Amino acid sequence: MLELYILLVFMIVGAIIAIEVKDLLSSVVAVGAVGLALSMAFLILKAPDVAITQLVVELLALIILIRATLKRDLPFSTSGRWFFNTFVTVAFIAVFLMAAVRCFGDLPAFGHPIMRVGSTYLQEGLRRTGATNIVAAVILDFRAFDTLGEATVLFTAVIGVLAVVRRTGRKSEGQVIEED
Amino acid sequence: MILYILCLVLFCVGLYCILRKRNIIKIIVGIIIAEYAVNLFFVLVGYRMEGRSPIYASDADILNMVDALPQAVVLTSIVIGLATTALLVALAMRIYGKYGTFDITKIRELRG
Amino acid sequence: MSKEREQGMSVIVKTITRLTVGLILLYGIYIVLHGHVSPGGGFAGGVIIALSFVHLMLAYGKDVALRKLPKSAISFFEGMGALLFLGLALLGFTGGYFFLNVLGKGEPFRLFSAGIIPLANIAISLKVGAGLFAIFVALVLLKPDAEEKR
Amino acid sequence: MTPEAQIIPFFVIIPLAGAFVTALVGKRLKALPDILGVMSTVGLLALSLVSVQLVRLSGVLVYSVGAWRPPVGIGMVLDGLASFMLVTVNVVAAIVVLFSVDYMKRFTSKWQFYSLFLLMLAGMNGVVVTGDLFNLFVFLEIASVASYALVAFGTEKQELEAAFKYAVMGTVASLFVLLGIVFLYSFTSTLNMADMALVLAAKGPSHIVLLVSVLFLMGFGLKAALVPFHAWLPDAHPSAPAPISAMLSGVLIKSLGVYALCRIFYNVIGMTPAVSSLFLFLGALSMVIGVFLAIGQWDLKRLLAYHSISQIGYVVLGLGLATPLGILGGLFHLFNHSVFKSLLFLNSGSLEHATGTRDLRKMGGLMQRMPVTGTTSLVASMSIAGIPPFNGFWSKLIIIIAAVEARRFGYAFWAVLASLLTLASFTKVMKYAFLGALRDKGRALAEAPVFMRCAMILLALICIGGGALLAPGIRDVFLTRAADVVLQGLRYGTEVFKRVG
Repeated sequence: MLELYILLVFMIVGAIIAIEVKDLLSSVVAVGAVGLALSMAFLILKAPDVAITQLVVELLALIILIRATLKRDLPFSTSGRWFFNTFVTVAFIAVFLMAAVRCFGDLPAFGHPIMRVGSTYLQEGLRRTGATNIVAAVILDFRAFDTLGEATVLFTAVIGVLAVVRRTGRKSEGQVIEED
Repeated sequence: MILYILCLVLFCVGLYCILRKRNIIKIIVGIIIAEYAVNLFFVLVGYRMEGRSPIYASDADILNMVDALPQAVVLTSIVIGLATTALLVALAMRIYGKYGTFDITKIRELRG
Repeated sequence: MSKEREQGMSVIVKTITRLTVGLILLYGIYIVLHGHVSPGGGFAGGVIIALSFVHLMLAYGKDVALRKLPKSAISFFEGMGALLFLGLALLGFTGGYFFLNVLGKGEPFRLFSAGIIPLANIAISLKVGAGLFAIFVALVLLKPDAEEKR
Repeated sequence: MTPEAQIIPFFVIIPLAGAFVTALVGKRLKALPDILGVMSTVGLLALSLVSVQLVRLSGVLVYSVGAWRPPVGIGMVLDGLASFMLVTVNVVAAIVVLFSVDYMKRFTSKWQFYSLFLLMLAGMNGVVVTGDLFNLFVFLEIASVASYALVAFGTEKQELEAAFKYAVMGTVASLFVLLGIVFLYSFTSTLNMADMALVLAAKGPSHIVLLVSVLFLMGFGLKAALVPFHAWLPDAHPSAPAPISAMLSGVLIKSLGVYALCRIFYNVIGMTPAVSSLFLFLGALSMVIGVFLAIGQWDLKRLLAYHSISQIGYVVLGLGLATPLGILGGLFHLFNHSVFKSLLFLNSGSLEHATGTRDLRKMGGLMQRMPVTGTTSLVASMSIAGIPPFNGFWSKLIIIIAAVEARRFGYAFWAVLASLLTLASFTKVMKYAFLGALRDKGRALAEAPVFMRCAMILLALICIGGGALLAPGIRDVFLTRAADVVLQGLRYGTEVFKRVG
């Protein structure tokens, strides 16, 4: 499990770089590195499906982000917000971290999940759905309603982006615009 | 246990970036990092010591397979993260087109 | 051919792209079809298919990619993929339940096994691929209006 | 799985199919989006009224998707609370679609509006109907992403900025909710809400439940615009098109925020005295701050948005009392508020449609030129201010009596004070907008077109007739059944599994 620790430390350092660096493009590239490390972590955690999807989705998110930051890189003003806001954010995060760490004791130890529902998927997955890839069986047969909802989220995002980027929102008085 | 804490630290780094940074693209970067952290935490929760990936092979048995439910859920939440990121980037580009800046403090038309 | 020359990237990138785009598309289709047997599936495969068209558009510029896959075709595939997936779900009603896996299960390790899962994978990959390419095309064609005016 | 339960999936299938078909052919056939929108929302309204009847007959209906028993597959649960929310959501949605047939002529690419509207409706119905925690998150995400895009539908400067701020805060809220789900899954190893209720009851109190309660309170509190997280609402609602701000204020913050809080805290995690006093405090805070901020506003829609925050405070106060009367008052006020607040936003939309401005100072004496809008907004203002014959009065009265009964005199006093300030604020609205001298006589101020008028009249009739819901006959069909579901608390798990069989 040592490589997981290394990957996680690498991701935290990459995230801090992505936040503190001044130039936007290098910040986006740093996030790409964090995403790649995440995909490797998924592979180590024996989740190949999730690793492929994470890698590929991250590629597309990066291309879209770079499209947004190209040629728009402003001379970045360094003055951050005033002290009070920083203090509130750091205090809130510290409290949140302490509360979360305190209640990790109640969770089952790492590596020993209580698989109440998971074990039925593993035992009956092949027999009842015929798919050898249990994750595909869970996604498309046991919990197919989730995937319908999820495909709809993507569909909403596509229609949403098309609605947001269109040239004119409101027609001016009586003038008919041919819609793209 | 330590892995859970590291994962939460990553989430807090993303949260800090969202709440603290003034540049729109940095806020989107913060959201992406926070989403990475939550997805990793979900798969960490489903891992099993010396487990095997939940794909049937004709020879191996099914006793030590990793929990398949978190992986299915994380697949869904990764693509949801992509959908929200795409919409946020589209909004950010339109705002840049209208306001000419990514700096949130300059985009202050509305009285909060 | 000259107009196409200055659009898109340099010649080297174009020649390599001519080789790799087909392979990427083929790999995406492989991932989709073997979704229920090996890791991958509708989402990963759909995004790979979208990436192959994005790759084409980045290398050759807007017009070539849009000639290959015009905007009307994109929205048609997207709507079709979504309706196909919802139709598969409604197919389950014939067997009494919403998402019932009505088709035959077949033997485990074969391509045509696991009932509606391969068909659902294909429907999702159609929708995800076309949808994400539509998002990319919308963001590329977005000409910054306010900037030129200033 | 009783045969009547077959209708539950259709609350999600109909809007989804409508949205997909609108997106596919909406561009070519210009009239199709309107027809499809009206047909599917009216169909959903009829289905929700049928669902009230079914729940009256057989109590709780459970539907297991894909023939998998709930803990393994996803279960959909239709009980008193769900059918109550379905009726509230679909009544307002049907009337708002009727309104937007005329209103959206001003906007380009109408098919995108109707497709996103139906997707938002599918998300809300999905959240109300599902029995699975992660499924609730997915449908919450559908409704939120659709509402982010709809707020920015006019692509003006202010709308894009408001939509971006709303999207960022909404995404942060969803992250908190997802983190809460991860903790709950690791602790109970199940995602089905009924199963989780049983496991949590068996495991007893622990730190995890406390942390998850705080995470859910932050996540769903932001969706419900409770005070510490309300910053997005006064920007998002005024810049959205009028039908959308009516839907946002009327039902979205209720079905995604208040219903989810209510279902999770009462039926899954279990309502502890600490959480109920937190509800009371947040409710009272939102109630008072919302009204104080609303007093000084001159932009009509921004004023209405602040009042939404304060009225949501009433609902959360009622639910926080955890007494039978308090919950009944809270749910009844939830229904009333979604009716008269969406009517007020539709009125502001028709005013904007006619005069082109939202600023009260520029309006004046519109009652003579726009009688229908005038009278309906008079009805709505009186019912939001809590004047006797209208529905707002009854629900506020019940909440105040319940607060007094529960010996919470401080909160009762705040409720009365907020109600008086609401009355003052809405007399200002009526005086400046409708009464007084007509500004420029020359300009032809036409009354709203026909669809907008009959939409407003329908809502006004519901406002007037709303009090009848308390009549002994109708009450136990509709309101008390929903209140009993909330009151039964953790027995929700046993009820659902009794039906699963």
